Amino acid sequence: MMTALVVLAGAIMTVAAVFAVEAKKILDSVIAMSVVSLVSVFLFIAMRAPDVAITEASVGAGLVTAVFLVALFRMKGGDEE
Amino acid sequence: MMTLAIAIPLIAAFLAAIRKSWGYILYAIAAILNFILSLSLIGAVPSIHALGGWKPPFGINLVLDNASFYAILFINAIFLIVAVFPDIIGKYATVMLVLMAAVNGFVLTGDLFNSFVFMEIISAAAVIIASKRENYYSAFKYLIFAGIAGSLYLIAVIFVYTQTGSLNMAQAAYFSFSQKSLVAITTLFLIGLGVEAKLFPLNGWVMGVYGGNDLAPVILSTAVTFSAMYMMGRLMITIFGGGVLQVLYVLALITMLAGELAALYQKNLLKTLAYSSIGQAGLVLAVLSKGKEPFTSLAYFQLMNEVTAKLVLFLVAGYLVYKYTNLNGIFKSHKVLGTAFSIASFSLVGFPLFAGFQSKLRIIMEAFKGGDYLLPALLLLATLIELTYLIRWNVRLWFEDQVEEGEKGSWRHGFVAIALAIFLVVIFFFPNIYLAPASKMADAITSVSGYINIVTSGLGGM
Amino acid sequence: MVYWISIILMGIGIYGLLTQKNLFKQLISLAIIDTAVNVFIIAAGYVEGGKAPIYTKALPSFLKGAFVDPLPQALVLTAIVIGVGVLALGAALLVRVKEKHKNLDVENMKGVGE
Amino acid sequence: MRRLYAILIAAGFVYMMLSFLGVVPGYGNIDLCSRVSSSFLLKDVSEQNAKNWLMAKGLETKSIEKVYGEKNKEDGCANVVTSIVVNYRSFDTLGEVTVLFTAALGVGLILGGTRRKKYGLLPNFVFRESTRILVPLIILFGAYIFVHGHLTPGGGFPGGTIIAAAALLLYLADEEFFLSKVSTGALEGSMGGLYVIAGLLGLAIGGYFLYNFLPTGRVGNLISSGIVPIVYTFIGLKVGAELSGLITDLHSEEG
Repeated sequence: MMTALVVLAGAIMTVAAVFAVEAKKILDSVIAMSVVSLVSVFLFIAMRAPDVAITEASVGAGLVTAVFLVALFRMKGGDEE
Repeated sequence: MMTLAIAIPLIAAFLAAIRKSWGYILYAIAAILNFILSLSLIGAVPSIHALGGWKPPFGINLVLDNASFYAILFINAIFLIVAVFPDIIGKYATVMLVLMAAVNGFVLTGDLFNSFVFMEIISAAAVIIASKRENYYSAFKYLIFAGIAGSLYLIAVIFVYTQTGSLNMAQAAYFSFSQKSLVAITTLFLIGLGVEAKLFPLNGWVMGVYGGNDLAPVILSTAVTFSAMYMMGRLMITIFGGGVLQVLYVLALITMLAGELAALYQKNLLKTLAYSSIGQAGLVLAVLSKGKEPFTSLAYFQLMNEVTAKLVLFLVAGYLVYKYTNLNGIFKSHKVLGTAFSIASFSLVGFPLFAGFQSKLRIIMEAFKGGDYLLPALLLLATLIELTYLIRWNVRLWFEDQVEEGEKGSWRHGFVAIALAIFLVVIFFFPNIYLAPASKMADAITSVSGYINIVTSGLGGM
Repeated sequence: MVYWISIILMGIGIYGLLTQKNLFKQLISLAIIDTAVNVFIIAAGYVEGGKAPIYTKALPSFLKGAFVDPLPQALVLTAIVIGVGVLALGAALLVRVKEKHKNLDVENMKGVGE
Repeated sequence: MRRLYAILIAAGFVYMMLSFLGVVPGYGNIDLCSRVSSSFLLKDVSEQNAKNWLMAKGLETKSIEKVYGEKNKEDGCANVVTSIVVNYRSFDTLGEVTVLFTAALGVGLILGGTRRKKYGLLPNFVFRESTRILVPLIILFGAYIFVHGHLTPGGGFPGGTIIAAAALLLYLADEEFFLSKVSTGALEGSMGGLYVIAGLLGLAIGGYFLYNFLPTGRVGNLISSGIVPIVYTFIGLKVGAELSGLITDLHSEEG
């Protein structure tokens, strides 16, 4: 059961990572990256690391995404022109 | 005592965050205090400090042996010299304080993960320093390189942890790794340190960062390079002896030639010097990768000479490049700076009467003695290329028709540059000023059992 | 298993760094590599059937495999925060790069050519 | 062409890492007794013979005594990860705090704004009003997380980030909101300074930098484990101030 979930999580992370790298719009890219981070939170919980999971969820997934989005917003798109 | 070398600049940096205007004064005070402190540490060599009172394999420890002592002495001297220039430091004083703490910590630490943390602080601070004068793109490139390097360094640390069960360097030095894991670990460490040490495929950032402003090359090509080279020796020779030293040798030779050749075709003074520093780093790494005495001491001797010369060159070049747009014949109005620049470049090439001659000649002699003809041949070739472009720059800066009116120079630059240049001449006549510390450093680096002994005997009655 | 996931993610990150000409994509690739490395480290400390390293009411006996390894977790806590610092710095640099060079695509940036 | 090379290099890297993987013990199959963490878990670090450990020959079998005892010599952290982060390897954490400090400083230096950048968007009324109610609760929750860092998962860094999330919410909800750099700078500077001073106090009292010089108390109590909760409070406030400053910098422009 757990193994299947871990495999599923790995598959989601891989797909999201490929999407993050290849997406045409930066905004999609940022969101896909935050999906990778969020699914990694599940992996941390599966590996019995609650401290890391909380930190990754708040710092890694939350704050980095927020900072990237604010920066992107400031640049008004980033991939236009 | 040795923790103060990290704590003083750190607390000064935090104080400087409260009031921005205190930055430079705090930097100057911390630089002076740190230099005095590192001088006074000579009484404590060799010793360890177990942080928090937790003994080495469990907690983090700082190791002060001959190698780290001379390294932090040299590095703090550079930070003290840079403190003379408030106009170069400007609002970056707080960052410089953080960098000072990090470099000291990086050299002193005896714990692998701790060295990773300090490496990351160094690269974060270096990126900020590199972004001076709107040099944002180069700084970003550096950040990407440093990020990859940091990740691989961290994986290497974890590999060591899974093998030895601790993060302690002394335990890793004692532990007998299987050949396979040794190759894995040293490869990853090589990539991780290769970025700061400017090794061949990983040095794409150097040109932009050193060539982009006046503060970055002065501090990054001297203090930070020195600490990276120290760590390269410590990890590749003391802790994981053997490993991929052969690969390092080949890569370092490529680095040397590629750097010098790129410098030959470069039209911008700062960028020429940046490529030249890649070439010099290649030479030091090639000699270091021999992995045994007397090559190790010669590598550090060459490194000290190079760093001193580069400090002068970058100080003068950084000062002139941002003051004038056309540098032709500019030394006619800056005779003191010009003299210092010429002396330093001659020392870099290795003319007799200047420090570089002593180290380069010794390297060639030792290599011949060891039956290695590749290194001397390539070294002479690299020297020839170096000679071509440095003479070209000297001729251009001294003898071409002056285009721009010279302004009154800064006495600080003149004084420091000429003092260091004279020092380079002094070293030619008394090479022991540098050679003795270098060979003491090399003894400590190559003696694995000595390093383990320092840590175990430092445990005392515990 | 988890090792494989993390290594493949690292590979994707490196591929992204090498192919993408947009600087923001490069920063995102770096973030993916950071995450992958963190997963790798935690996997290096996982013990089959182990509990999270927190003492609760019921005293567990310290037999082999009662707890997972806490040290890699502590290291990853540090590594995550370091990664955030570096990424935030990169984002700030990118804002300025965009202002100065008008574009984030390496090939279309103005005033970068040597 | 570029893509092909990239695929080749990435595949080469993956192959290299997979071949290196052979030296790492299998997933989930680890002998903790050969690692220092077993002593962290048992909290018997000070009773271990360090010299034997260094020479990799003193790996005794562990007993379960004294782990959960009333009088704990090492520290009273129920959360072993916290006790590693803030006690056994506190120096790393000082470095970590410094990285974040450097990053916040760098963002300030690079973006260097003094005035709020306005986007000309008017936030929704519901969002604005609910933010007012939520912000104190979020800050309280962040404080809870870092104060209880030694008992439950969490600690200074997530706690600080949650506090910074309140600042982010305020920036999103109000076009006029602008934190003064002086206050965040003063808070982060003084908290960082206090952390180093706590370390220096340890040096003065116990002879070691960052020595845990306070009584450790009983495992599971809020007032336990010596300087750990105090240091985590410093870290939490510092990280909160730092990240709020970082968000402020991202929202500012030269004026």
